[in-house]
Amino acid sequence: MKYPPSLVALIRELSRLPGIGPKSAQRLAFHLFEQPREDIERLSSALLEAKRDLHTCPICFNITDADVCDVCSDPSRDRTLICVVEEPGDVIAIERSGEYQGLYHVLHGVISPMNGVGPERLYIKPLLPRLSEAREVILATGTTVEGEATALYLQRLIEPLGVTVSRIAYGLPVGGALEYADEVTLGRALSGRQTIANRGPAK
Amino acid sequence: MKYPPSLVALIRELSRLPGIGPKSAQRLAFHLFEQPREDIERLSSALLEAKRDLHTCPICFNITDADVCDVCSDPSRDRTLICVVEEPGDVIAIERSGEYQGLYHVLHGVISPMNGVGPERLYIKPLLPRLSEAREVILATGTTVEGEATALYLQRLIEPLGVTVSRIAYGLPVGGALEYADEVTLGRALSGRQTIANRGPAK
Amino acid sequence: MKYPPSLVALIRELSRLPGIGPKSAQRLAFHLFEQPREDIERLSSALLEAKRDLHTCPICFNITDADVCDVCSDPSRDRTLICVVEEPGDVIAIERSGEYQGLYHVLHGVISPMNGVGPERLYIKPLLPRLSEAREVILATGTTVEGEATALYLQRLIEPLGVTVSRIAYGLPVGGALEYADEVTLGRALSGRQTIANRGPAK
Amino acid sequence: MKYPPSLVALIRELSRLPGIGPKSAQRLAFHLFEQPREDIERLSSALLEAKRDLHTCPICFNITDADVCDVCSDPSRDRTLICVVEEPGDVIAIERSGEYQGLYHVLHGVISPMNGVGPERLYIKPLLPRLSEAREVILATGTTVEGEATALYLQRLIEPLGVTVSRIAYGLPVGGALEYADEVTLGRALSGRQTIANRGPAK
Amino acid sequence: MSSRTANRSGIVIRRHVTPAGDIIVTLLTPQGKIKAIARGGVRGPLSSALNLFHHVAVQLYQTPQADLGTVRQAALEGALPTLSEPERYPYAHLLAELSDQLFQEGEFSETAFDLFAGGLRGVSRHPDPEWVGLVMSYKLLGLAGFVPRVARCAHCDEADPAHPDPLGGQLLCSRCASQPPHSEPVLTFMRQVLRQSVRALMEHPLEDADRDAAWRALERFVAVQVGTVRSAAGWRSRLQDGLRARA
Amino acid sequence: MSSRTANRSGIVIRRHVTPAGDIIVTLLTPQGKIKAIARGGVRGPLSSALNLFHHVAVQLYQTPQADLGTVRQAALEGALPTLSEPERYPYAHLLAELSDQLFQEGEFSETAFDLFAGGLRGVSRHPDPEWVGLVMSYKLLGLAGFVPRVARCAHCDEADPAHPDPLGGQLLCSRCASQPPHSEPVLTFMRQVLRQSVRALMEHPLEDADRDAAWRALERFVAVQVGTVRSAAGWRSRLQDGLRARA
Ligand SMILES: [Zn+2]
Ligand SMILES: [Zn+2]
Ligand SMILES: [Zn+2]
Ligand SMILES: [Zn+2]
Ligand SMILES: [Zn+2]
Ligand SMILES: [Zn+2]
Repeated sequence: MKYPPSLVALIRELSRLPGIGPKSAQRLAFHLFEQPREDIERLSSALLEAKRDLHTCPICFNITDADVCDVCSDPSRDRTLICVVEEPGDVIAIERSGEYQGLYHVLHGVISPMNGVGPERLYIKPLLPRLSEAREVILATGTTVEGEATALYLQRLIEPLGVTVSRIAYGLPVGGALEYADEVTLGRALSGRQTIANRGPAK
Repeated sequence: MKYPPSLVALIRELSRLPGIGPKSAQRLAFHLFEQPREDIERLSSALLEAKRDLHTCPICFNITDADVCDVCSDPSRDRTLICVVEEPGDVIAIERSGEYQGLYHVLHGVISPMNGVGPERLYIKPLLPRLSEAREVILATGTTVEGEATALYLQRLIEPLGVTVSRIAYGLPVGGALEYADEVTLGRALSGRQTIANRGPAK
Repeated sequence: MKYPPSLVALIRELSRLPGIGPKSAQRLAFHLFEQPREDIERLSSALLEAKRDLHTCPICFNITDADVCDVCSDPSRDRTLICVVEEPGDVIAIERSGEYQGLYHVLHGVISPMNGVGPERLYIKPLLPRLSEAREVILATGTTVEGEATALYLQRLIEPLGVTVSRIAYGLPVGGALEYADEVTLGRALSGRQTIANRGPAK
Repeated sequence: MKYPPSLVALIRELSRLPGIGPKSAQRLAFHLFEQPREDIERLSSALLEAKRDLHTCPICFNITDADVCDVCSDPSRDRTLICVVEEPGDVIAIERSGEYQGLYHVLHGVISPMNGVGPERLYIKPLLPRLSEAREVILATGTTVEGEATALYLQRLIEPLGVTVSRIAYGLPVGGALEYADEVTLGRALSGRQTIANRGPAK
Repeated sequence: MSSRTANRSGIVIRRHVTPAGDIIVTLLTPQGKIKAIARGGVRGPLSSALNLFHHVAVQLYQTPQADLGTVRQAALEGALPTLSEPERYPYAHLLAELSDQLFQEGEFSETAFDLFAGGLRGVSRHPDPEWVGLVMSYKLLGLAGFVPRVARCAHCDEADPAHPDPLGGQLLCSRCASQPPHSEPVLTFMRQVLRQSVRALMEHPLEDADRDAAWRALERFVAVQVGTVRSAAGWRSRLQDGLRARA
Repeated sequence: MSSRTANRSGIVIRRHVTPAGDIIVTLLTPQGKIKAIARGGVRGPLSSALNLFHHVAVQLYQTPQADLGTVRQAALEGALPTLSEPERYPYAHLLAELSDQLFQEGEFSETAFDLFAGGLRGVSRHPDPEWVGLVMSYKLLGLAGFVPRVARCAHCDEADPAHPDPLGGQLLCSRCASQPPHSEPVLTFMRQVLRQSVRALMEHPLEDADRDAAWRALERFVAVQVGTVRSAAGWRSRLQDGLRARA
């Protein structure tokens, strides 16, 4: 039995998506086959429209459909604070936490020589002119080895410019028990402990 | 921060796909954002073309882009043998095994009242006229409770018509150890054992 | 900090058990520390008593605490049927299925030249005298390469003796979807299909 | 078939252990059956000896086989720093991190009214006299709701005594991606960020 | 020491396979309803045990970060293979779907588990599985607090109503009703079903003709009080089913 | 009894997170290279242990149906946090990527593991991590059987070549060469690197100016003999890096 070419093409395109293995691509294709035409057309249009409308903000490299992204153009944001993250998804995660009122800078990756990603492949150069306005840069890359290496690289780069550089806290996630934390996390959580009540008369 | 509407729309459409949770949809959307325009256009076209070209075979309800599917129109196939399966993907799986030369009949589902699927929602009625030509019907629905129930239903339906009805073998998968088989599988594997050498002088 | 030697010893002994991962042994040790003395003594006794009381049945090599195992000494069992399995655990699995009324023979392993296990290391020799009483021998070793090799070896050995030899069925395990079955299993499940209703006037 | 009682007893005792699933207990029992007698006796002795030799340190309530535990009796430890943890396993985890040189205090639990555990069920009272020597108490109970409640309870208790009280850091564990962190953890990781390089002429 | 693994034993009342090959199951256990995922399960040995209506012992692993616990091990404790038979299958679905709707996660109820397990066993063995399905559905509803009013008219509160309530599945008085009264056996059944023991109810099944009325009342009552129950197509299968499964 | 779980201890040489939140890791262990998946791992406690360059003990679960074994538990046995420092990080990548390319799954080699682990420790601690990276790369290549020809010209087999081989990273005689000869220290290094002990090599590092030539030879040799090694961008980072990491 030969498979219909348009089925083969669809399975091939779907299996290019990240995290979609060949089995999943086939199941997705069959699923799509069973959907009404309008749903397929809506998905197809959503893909094209997203590609047409979306681009990176020329200032912070977040995703936007405007000239400048929503955060960069919001006058109520604290423009002296820049939070450097790996991916646009991290901006969404931080915004959802509701704890942050500054600006962002999206690197679009981490330094990873074995994946062929050096500093020049990230949006590091456009960060430097932004620092003249900044009071503090928060390095909020992930706490993986790659995220940490990227943070250390940026620290070395920014430090001489006289801007305060800070690193997102390592520690126990909320809801965590010590016994599930590995010793590196635990060591960091201990050394990063926060005083909550002071000794002495001043108290 | 407000998300760009075309990003929101894309995430919404992607999260409608089966097995794509909201987190995965967001990651997929960001991944797609990073791909070249041609790739997106190719995926988008593949979706539309598959929907335009593909339909079910009017005889066996397999997926095809022709009037009649590749199996039904192949004169070398044994037309007295019909293998009834749940989904088009099962046809592909059986074809890959290379062990089968008969025809198929795709039900497009299994009977599952709690999911609102009764016999009338499956392609059971069009199977009946095909039986006049058949010598044997192989019930190759899955060995889940739902697949077994569908097979029993079909058996009751077909039995009175005087066609041989057979059921795909239950047993140990190749590479399996007994201790990992549950007792239902094991009981079936024992009662379905195959004689490989006969006692007696005839041997 | 040095760990107390008896704690270290306990963790070491526990981590020798199969299926106990690196984190589990320590957690188990601390858990045991918190249990009342009687619980520990009960576990310790259960270990020693099991080792003291249990041995293999001299007939079928199943585990027993009696002279002859429960199955071999049960007069209601069909003594003309012998099911050959790899391990004592397989006897329990088959008994739980409730589908079998014959006797057993436990090989205590499979032929595996790579691991230095030849036929002489298994309880094959004591099987032969039992065959004089038998009508059928069911080879119920696993469907792994080693289990299959062991079954073929036994078939060659038993066939000339004029006893019916049968092999546990290959096929889909309960709960199996065709789509996820490997091709070899699927081919076997199709070729080993069982007729459940016959065509013809007698019906 | 009836299973030998000593086998049943062993499986029952093993399945009481935490982290031993329903399949594991049986596999463990059969595994143990195949081991040489000496191995079983060694495991059995390890259990009894651990139970006989180990007890809690009368000062910090860590596990020890000596009058006073290894940490409490080590003159090189910083005796002005006390780290309060939930369980003895936490001491091992922190020791392994190599980042801590002070003493411990093991509560043996957390306040959990739902499970009937009030402060009086924990080793809180014996902590108080120890505080006269202390400069800082680190509350290193887990970041679960119960661990947090226990830390708050201790803070209220200790604060009036004029000792510095600190809390283990909340934040991203090593290997954490922002995107997968829950909002609360992310908010804490941002607000608890650590300055690593300062702006200004002093630099 | 709080452990993130827990052993639980219960009956699979829902099973869903994702395209990624994960099995998502809902279990009814004596400790309440549990939803969990067996990642990649459809390709592994968990697939056999985690089948609809199977009674399984599972080892669950839960982290605070994940919504769904993970099934690590599963051992079959009991299966009822006859539930796949066409004359029993729809009623097993009905009891499972009703239980899924009626009992919430985290709600400890040994009684609910025992009632459901008993109902499933009855459907699998009893020569009249439809009758078991009808009776046990009312029993499950009653246990969850959904008790049809049968002593007074559902509209006007008049005593001793005897007419069908075509919208709400309860009873109406002769003034409020638009349909002729229920037959005496149906009335007795509706009045007694939550009072009598299952055993007593099993001994006096309704005649075939009367069952339609009882099923219709049940369906309306569930639709109004509980919500959509898709096995509805199943529970009336005796009326529509081409096979006429009941002998 | 054959078990489907196995405990292994090794160093993470690759880590990839799928959009579904699974972590796919490649471990180099004394029993060979292992690739395994931690399903949903990015949301759970495995995420911390399964980090690049971490030495971890894992419990693996393997079924014949699945291509990839599953990581069930992971305990950190050792981490080298300094490997994130810009002057060390590229060389850790280089050694990990080389090991991934040079050693195959199922190939038992305690020596390979020890050599790699020693190299990583050296990169993490030594004041001259670049030198460790250069020496250990040659050592790994040598162990895997990739030995540069240094006794005879790579083109014409003439004895005692001394000139760079700009394509193949070996040595050319004066007739075949188009470039001036290597400096004496570079020549000595290339001739001795696979003969001398790591300890001896560590004691006599090449001068900064000579290293470029040695790196270039290594890069060409790897490109021709082993294939693309993407950390290549990293191992020349000292030439390009705006930070000039080496003090
Ligand atoms: Zn912007
Ligand atoms: Zn067709
Ligand atoms: Zn016996
Ligand atoms: Zn102490
Ligand atoms: Zn009324
Ligand atoms: Zn030459």
